[in-house]
Amino acid sequence: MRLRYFAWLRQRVGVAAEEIDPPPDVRDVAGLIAHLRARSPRHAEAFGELAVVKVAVNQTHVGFDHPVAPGDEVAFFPPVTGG
Amino acid sequence: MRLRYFAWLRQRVGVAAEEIDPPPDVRDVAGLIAHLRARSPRHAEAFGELAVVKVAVNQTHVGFDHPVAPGDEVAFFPPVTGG
Amino acid sequence: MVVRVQETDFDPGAEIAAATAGREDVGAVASFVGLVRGEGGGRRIRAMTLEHYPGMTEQELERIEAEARGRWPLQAVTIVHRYGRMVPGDRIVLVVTASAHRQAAFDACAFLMDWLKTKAPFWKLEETDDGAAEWVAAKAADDAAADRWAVTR
Amino acid sequence: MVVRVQETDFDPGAEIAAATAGREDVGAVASFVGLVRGEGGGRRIRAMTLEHYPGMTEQELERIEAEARGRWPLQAVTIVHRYGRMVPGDRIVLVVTASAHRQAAFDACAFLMDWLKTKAPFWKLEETDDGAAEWVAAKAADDAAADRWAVTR
Repeated sequence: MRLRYFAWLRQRVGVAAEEIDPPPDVRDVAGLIAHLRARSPRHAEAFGELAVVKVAVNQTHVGFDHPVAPGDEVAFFPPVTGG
Repeated sequence: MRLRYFAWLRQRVGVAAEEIDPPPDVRDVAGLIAHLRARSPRHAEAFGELAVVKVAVNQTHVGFDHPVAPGDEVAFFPPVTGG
Repeated sequence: MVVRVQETDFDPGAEIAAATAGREDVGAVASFVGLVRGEGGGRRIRAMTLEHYPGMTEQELERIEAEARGRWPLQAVTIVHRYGRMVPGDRIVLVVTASAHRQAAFDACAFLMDWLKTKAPFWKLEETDDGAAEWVAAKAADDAAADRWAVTR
Repeated sequence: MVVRVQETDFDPGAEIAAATAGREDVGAVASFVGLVRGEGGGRRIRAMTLEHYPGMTEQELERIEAEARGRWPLQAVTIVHRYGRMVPGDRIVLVVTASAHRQAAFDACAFLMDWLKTKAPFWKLEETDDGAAEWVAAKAADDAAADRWAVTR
């Protein structure tokens, strides 16, 4: 599973992307976030304020209840502030 | 008094502008139009459909009850269709 | 603030650039270009000629430009309107509005165009392919668009 | 139909001309240019950097462009959005919409800009004069503008 981070989420996690192989009980975005929080203090800090974390699975905006599977590209980012 | 005509009013009257010296009982636009209608068959035809005749006195849109005086520039034209 | 009534063509890119040149307080530039269409009311249009009322036109354009600046916080307004004979594809009119934020720029630009289409002293003579030339009648839809803004003059 | 996400600047005049080149059925071209302002939230802005999500951004821009074409009769739509570091006065984004009539061109242009400001995957990092760099938080006013159009995705 490929993870991508943007804006301050990227800065807090400390990398723009990483490949992970989550345990089989990680079935949706919420489960993935719980898994990531336990991964490192930086991840825990990045995912500290979930109200301002958005997610896209395979480049489509989804909710935290959306399923995730091996091979997915999962991106985390703040609310957009474009243009 | 200087009269100016635009668009099909100009074509019907046959001139773009003319200087006239109306009799003293011509006190407003309506009176001026009545005077012009009697001036020539072309004027009579031009002022045949008053619903589609607009008027400006000294380059300001006015109604038919607006006063006119010697020295005024009075313009007649159809509803605008610009741009 | 630029208001011009001219027979020659204009350059939208140059006018847009001029509206913001040397400024750092403009976040939004809205613009509109009106062009001659090759078709109108189901007929082929070969050309059109715009007649205007020299003197009054410029005065009215300056008045409505001031009205737009009174209604919205605008850093720049440009109105260029052509007269004379034009063929399909030719540019007729340009409005550029610059503001800190996009809503003011968009609204002012639409306001000015609605006004130009319905109140500016221009008259359009259309030449169709069969050689006929006809003065265009005013459109009720355009009047309704201008009436949105409750401009009473 | 043109959708581009690029680091380099663009030329609004050239894009407007390209949207109507060789056509006689376009009567109205609305356009919008967004620029970097030198001031934001009461602070001097020295520069800003736009980060985006390559791949997703283009896909989303193409989707909203198709949505605009489904809502309004448009002969041309151009969206150019820059990313990277820009300074006050720099152009950020361009939207051009061409239609037979002005209302469709204006509405589609405003719709696309509202969407770009609120839904396109771009993030803005502002550098202030004291050397601080801060990620800009999303604005409620922008969300309200986009919600006017009842775009649910």
